[in-house]
Amino acid sequence: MYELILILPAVALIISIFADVLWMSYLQLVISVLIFSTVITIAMTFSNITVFLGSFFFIDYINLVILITVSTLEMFVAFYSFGYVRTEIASGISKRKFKFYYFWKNLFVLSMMISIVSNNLGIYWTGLEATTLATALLVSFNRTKESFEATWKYVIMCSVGIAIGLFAIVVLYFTTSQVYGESLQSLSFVSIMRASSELDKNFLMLAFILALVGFGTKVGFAPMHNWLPDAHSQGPSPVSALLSGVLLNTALLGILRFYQINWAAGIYYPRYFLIGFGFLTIMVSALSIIKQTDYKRLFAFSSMENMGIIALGFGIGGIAIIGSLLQIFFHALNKGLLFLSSGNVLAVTHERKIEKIKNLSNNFPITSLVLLFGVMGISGMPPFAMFLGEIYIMTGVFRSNILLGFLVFILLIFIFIGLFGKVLKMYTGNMDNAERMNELQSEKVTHRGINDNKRKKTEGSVHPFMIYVPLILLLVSSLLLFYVPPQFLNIVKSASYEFQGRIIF
Amino acid sequence: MIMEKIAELFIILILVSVVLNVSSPFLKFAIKLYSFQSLMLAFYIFMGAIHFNSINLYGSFAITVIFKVILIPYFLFKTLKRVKMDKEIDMYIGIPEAVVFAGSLTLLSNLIAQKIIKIGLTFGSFVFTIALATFLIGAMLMITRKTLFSQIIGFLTIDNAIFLAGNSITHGMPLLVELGVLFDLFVSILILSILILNLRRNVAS
Amino acid sequence: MTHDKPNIIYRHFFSYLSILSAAFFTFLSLYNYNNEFILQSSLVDFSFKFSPFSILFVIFISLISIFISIFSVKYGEKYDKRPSLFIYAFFFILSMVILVISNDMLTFLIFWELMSIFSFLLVIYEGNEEARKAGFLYFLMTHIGTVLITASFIMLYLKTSSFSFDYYKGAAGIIILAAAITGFSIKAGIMPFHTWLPYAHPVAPANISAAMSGIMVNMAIYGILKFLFVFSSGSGSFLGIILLIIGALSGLFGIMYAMAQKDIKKLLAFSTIENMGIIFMGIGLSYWALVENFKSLEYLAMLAVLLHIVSHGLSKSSLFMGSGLIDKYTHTRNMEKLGGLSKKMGQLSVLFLIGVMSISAMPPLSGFLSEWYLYISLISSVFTGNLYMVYFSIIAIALLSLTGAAAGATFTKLFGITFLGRPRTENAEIAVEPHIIERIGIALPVLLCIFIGIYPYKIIASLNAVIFYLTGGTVSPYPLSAVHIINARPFSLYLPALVIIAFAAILSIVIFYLKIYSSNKKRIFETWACGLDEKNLKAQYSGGGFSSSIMKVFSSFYSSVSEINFEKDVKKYFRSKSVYTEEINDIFEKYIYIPIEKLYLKVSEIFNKMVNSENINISLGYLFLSLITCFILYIFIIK
Amino acid sequence: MNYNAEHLALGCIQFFIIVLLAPFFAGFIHKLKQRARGQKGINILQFYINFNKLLKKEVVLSKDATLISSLAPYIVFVSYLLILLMLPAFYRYSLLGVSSDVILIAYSLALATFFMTLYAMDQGSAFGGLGASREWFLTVLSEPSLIFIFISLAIYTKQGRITDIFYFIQNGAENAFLSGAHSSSVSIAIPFLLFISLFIVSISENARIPIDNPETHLELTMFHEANILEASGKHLGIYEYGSYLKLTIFLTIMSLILFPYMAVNIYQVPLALTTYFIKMIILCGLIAGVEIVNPKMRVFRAPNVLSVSFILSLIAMILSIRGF
Repeated sequence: MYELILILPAVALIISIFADVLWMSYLQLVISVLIFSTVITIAMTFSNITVFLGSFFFIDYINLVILITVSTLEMFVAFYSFGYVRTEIASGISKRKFKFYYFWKNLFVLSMMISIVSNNLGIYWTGLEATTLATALLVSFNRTKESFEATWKYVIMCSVGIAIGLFAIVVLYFTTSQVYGESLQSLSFVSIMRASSELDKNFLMLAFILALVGFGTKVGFAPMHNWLPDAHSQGPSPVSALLSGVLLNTALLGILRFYQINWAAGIYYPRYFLIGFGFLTIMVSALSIIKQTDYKRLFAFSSMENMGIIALGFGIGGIAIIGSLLQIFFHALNKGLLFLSSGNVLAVTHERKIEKIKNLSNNFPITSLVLLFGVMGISGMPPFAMFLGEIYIMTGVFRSNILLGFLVFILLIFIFIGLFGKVLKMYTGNMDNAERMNELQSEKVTHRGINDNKRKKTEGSVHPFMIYVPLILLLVSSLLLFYVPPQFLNIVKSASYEFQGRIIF
Repeated sequence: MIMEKIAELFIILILVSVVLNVSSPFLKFAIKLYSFQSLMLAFYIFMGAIHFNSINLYGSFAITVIFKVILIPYFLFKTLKRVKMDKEIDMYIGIPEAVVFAGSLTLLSNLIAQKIIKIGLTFGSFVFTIALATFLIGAMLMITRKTLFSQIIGFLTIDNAIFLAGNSITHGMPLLVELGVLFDLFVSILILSILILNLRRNVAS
Repeated sequence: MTHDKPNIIYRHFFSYLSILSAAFFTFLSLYNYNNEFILQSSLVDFSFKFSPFSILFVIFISLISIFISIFSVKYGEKYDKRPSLFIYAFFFILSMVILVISNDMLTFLIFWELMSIFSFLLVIYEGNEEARKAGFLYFLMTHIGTVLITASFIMLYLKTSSFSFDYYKGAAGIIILAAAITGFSIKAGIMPFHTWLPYAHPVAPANISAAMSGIMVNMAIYGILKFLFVFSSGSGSFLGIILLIIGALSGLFGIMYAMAQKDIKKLLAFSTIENMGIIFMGIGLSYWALVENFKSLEYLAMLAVLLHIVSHGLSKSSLFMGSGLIDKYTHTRNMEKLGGLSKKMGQLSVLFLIGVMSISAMPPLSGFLSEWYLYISLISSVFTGNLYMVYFSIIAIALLSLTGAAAGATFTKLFGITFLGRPRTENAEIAVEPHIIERIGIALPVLLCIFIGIYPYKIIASLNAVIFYLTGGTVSPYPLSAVHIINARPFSLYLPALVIIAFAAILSIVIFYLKIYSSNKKRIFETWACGLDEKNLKAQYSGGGFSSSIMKVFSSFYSSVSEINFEKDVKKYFRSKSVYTEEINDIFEKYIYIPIEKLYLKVSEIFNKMVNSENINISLGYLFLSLITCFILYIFIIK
Repeated sequence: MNYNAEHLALGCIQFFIIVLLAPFFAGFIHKLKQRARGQKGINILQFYINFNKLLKKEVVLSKDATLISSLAPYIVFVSYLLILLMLPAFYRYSLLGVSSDVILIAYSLALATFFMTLYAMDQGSAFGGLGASREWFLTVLSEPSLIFIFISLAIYTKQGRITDIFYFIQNGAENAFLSGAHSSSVSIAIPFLLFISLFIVSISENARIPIDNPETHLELTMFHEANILEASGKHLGIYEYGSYLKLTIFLTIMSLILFPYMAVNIYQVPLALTTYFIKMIILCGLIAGVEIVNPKMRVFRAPNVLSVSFILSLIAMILSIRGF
């Protein structure tokens, strides 16, 4: 049963080498749904931490939360991709390119799955580096100068970061090998947790710090975040959704593992590092978001901010951990819908600049509404699920320090200003009469060309899947506020217990 | 004991190669130096393998030689040939300053290493200092040099530093993990090479 | 044309649905007095409670939204092209009704935000640049407010570890109260936070402006009352004084700016600020009395607050609806272009006049009643002899009296320039009497204004239940006596019914007498204009001219930029044309908001250059820098 | 306060006497002024004659006039009458004394202003708008003072109704001066301050000379007259009569602040009436005197004077708080 989590993406990967793109898109739907249902089945029947595939992999509560997140978003993205591929091929992009798209995407998902469920930290590292490599070519999918530059930055920075992460693992290995000797067991997370009290505290702390900076680069903590907005904005929209929604969480998982080990060993300093980086990330995001001119970059900054909040929540502890775990899931859904719906706009207009896009409310009635509501949701407004996560985290923050709470709120308002103001600019903007007259005149001149453009630049020209998948995501996100499935809630609660070291491995 | 002393020689050579790398603006030379540096690393691992008589380290030696000494430099050379670059031209600081800076970084890392690593913990007496110095110098290379290639070199230097540190305090990671790590490294170099080619093409056109 | 058919259905369906659901909630609340409903969910429970306080607001919201919905059945035909208006409006009203019955913090916040979101969508309904700016400012401010409210709720939760309002009684300390009140005052449009209001209310369609100004701002008052009188731990009487003074200043400020406006809806929006200020004065007074334990003053001020909420809601919504009709039938909201509408829209003008009289607190109407109670409470607070309060309430009386007089001037200007005189431009010429349904929509609240003003005993008796819920005491509904604070003896009396009977009696006697004893001949002739045959319709006194003399005296309130541009011409001695432009700037906007915005932009620009560099070397530099920093911290920690 | 037939009857008589006397006071002031200027002066009953004559004349309505034009004169007139119903002059129980709240009186005055200015704007004449604007300009400045004066009185006496206020002052004065009892709540200074303040307000409210000139129809100087420029016939008549009533209201309040003497039963009425009449004559003389010695001032100097009145009433209020 558990093996299916890895087998299914692997199967998809292998098939995607051979299959035709259109066939692949159908198959991808099936496999994504299968993965999702596997994960759901696991979640429904999950009772305690289980090791599988020769103790290389395991599932505990924390990675189950992330697993659920990944599989859910992956399913939606698969559905979206179904429409995306068709729309893009219709607009004249070669099928061969999309064959690569499916190949790399499946590789990405597979390596992400491997990372998430790995028990062995070395395997975790390998998987995480593999996600960088798999997504590298997806980020440069458009083959423009900007996308290559973004990819370069992405690969270099993340490789360096993950190399530092490797050093963290080496240090940890050195520490644990004094208990277990030089064997694979010394890297096994479950074993490390069992032996946590016997480990050298200074080295554990060192390992955490290296992991924080190293994997933190991949999470997008400020000031190591610089690759993130570029990379997330350049890829195809479904990939951006996955990058922002789940890959960041996968990298965060690494930090959390080190944190857990430290916590179990009785070292409590790491929480201040998490709080510090979380706060710094929120601040950097808050102060830079207003100056962004590209809407996908805007959302990338928002991802950063949310990772900051999540880290802050984990650092604060207590009730905030539940909030952070919920936030991981909700943020993935919400960010997914933002990237997907903005993907529709991008697919039709081929324009990334905010000021060039206007009057979405007329041309893209559903998409624009989803976009607007999505931005509200991502700012933590009530009728959407992220409100729950945010309120839990903020409750924790207020419990620890009222001043910090207000400070974070102020920063969140800044983010709201940037994010919402810009999206609103795209949403509104009826043409004035003068402009309309100009347009009419220019229409006379190049009658045909304009007409073609006019026909294309509305929502109607994209595949219906692309319109309705974000909408459904939005509805799901809104519904989750009112009803979080109890089983999921139990997992989240157990995960928070596990995180606080209250579950014995 | 003898093995340890010989190992120290190799370590010193790693540092020398890194400093040479800082002092030279030529890319071909830098790749050669990297290959040499990796070889020294491999020898160091080999010495460790003999000393501890660990099969794990033998394996580690083998894959290090394969990947780091042969495959990666080979691909880098190939890419360099296709990109037709032979000299580093853009640097934020001049070479003499960079060398002096590298020296002071070594001093700094000696200071730090003595704070955290107890004597006798590592295989070879000042391995950790050298590893840290290599790491910092690699970082310096990445920060100060604008050309894409030297960033790769810097990254690889950092990677070597981490390998060195890893092998100095532990007796090598489990082979499986090491294989994964090196394979990832190799693929990332491949991808970076592809990117360099693409960027070159884009800039040229 | 075939396209329009389903849209009409939207309009009718959602208008009737609003009416029905409002009526439904009214009956639901009346039949479930003090009942509690809990909808259980997995993580949080959603609970609703029909306390007397909630019921008052349910009825208030339902009533006004019924009027507005009746009005928009016909008025909305203008917006048939995009029927989203009606859908949003329905949800807007619904969320407000549910907001006031919600009994736990999450439900409250959810519906609070839903209300904001739908009103925001309605503000940007027109979709042009003006609407976007207004909508963004509105949503930003309201978001800040929500954040503050959320913060205060979180702090309450930390204190009581419960989400339910039932546990919050007496739990809120000063910080919580301050945060909550600041948050709610943003929504209410109180003075330093009012900037959004004059932009957002005018750009929305008129029925929405009516709902926003008549109902939505009062939701903030609901929240404040809930915090101050239910959740408060009863400390910090200075909060009451602050509210009193802020309210008084806000009242004066609002009406002074209202006077300067040309746009009818903008004028009304500023008047909303004024009235919120007046309500705040009452709240502050009542809270102060609560803390200082002057019971009867507390009840009295609370009655003033509640009455003013009702009366302002009724008259302001009717006025906004009226302004919508003016806009609809003349295609302009600029009063300088109007005039003489009274002839074209006779019935509307009468309704509008009564609304105007009520809002400027002219005696027999409901506006005067609430203002009278406020005056009486202010005088009573002087009787308490509290050293600080005496001086602050004197200041408040001074400001309130100035506000009242200025309100008279403002609304004389509004009515006189718009409805009286002769049409200034073609816009005013084309006006016709609005449709009967539209007139009914306005007439109902206006009639209620008159009814409350003349026969308030019933409503005060009902409000007593709310006053009892909030403060634990009641005010005697009859006679309408204000109670002396110290020795509990009535010191003043206002009998509206008696006064109005006397008024009517004398009026009829006078008219009857003059009918008999004087000439009843009438002659219709031109208006006298110094013997000149005045053809230029613009020669009438303009709205700007009307208010300019008062504005000149109070010039320190405004930051006005006026200039006269003379057309440069070749003829040296004859100027052909000169253009006078005047711009009234909000001083808060000019000296607080815009500098803050500039500062923020500047800081983020510098920051952006520093941190988000395109350069990969610098990015890597940051990476290593943070590594080294963490490392150094680590070394310090392990020491 | 229980009313019996005597109260009602005397209240009625009081009301009618004041209403009937109103044009006389106005005429008296006018006559005094003319005499002081060396003119022969009008008949002292001239304003009654004018009123009667105006009632006989036809009403000329502008063709742009609306319902407001035919309604406003009555409402203005009746508002003043309503105030007079509440106001005691020489008898303690006015007819509507039970509801004679000071705020109500102030706002009834505002109601009259409101309708008068609407009337002015109704016909679309440029003068009307000008008059309305100036009228509100003055009202905005003087209304706070008026309310302040009233509230000072209320605070000074701890009463809210104007009948009670003056009865309290009268009682206090009687106690203090006749029986010599010591009373901290009685003061001469406070009523005196309020008197001065109210005097300034009444000059402004009644369109008297330093602020406005009631006799002129020069468009640049008109305040009050510009409002009723379009009125004719009986409308003008009741407007004029209304302005006499307003003057009387203010003079009565002034007379009561400074020297309250109100009859409490039917036997004191003759004396009280005489006293009232004498007080009013003196006040008329005072107003005439002020009008004679002062020139009309610039419009924008009005705030200077009115702010004095405002501050005086503020001082009075603060002083009266001392009593608690």
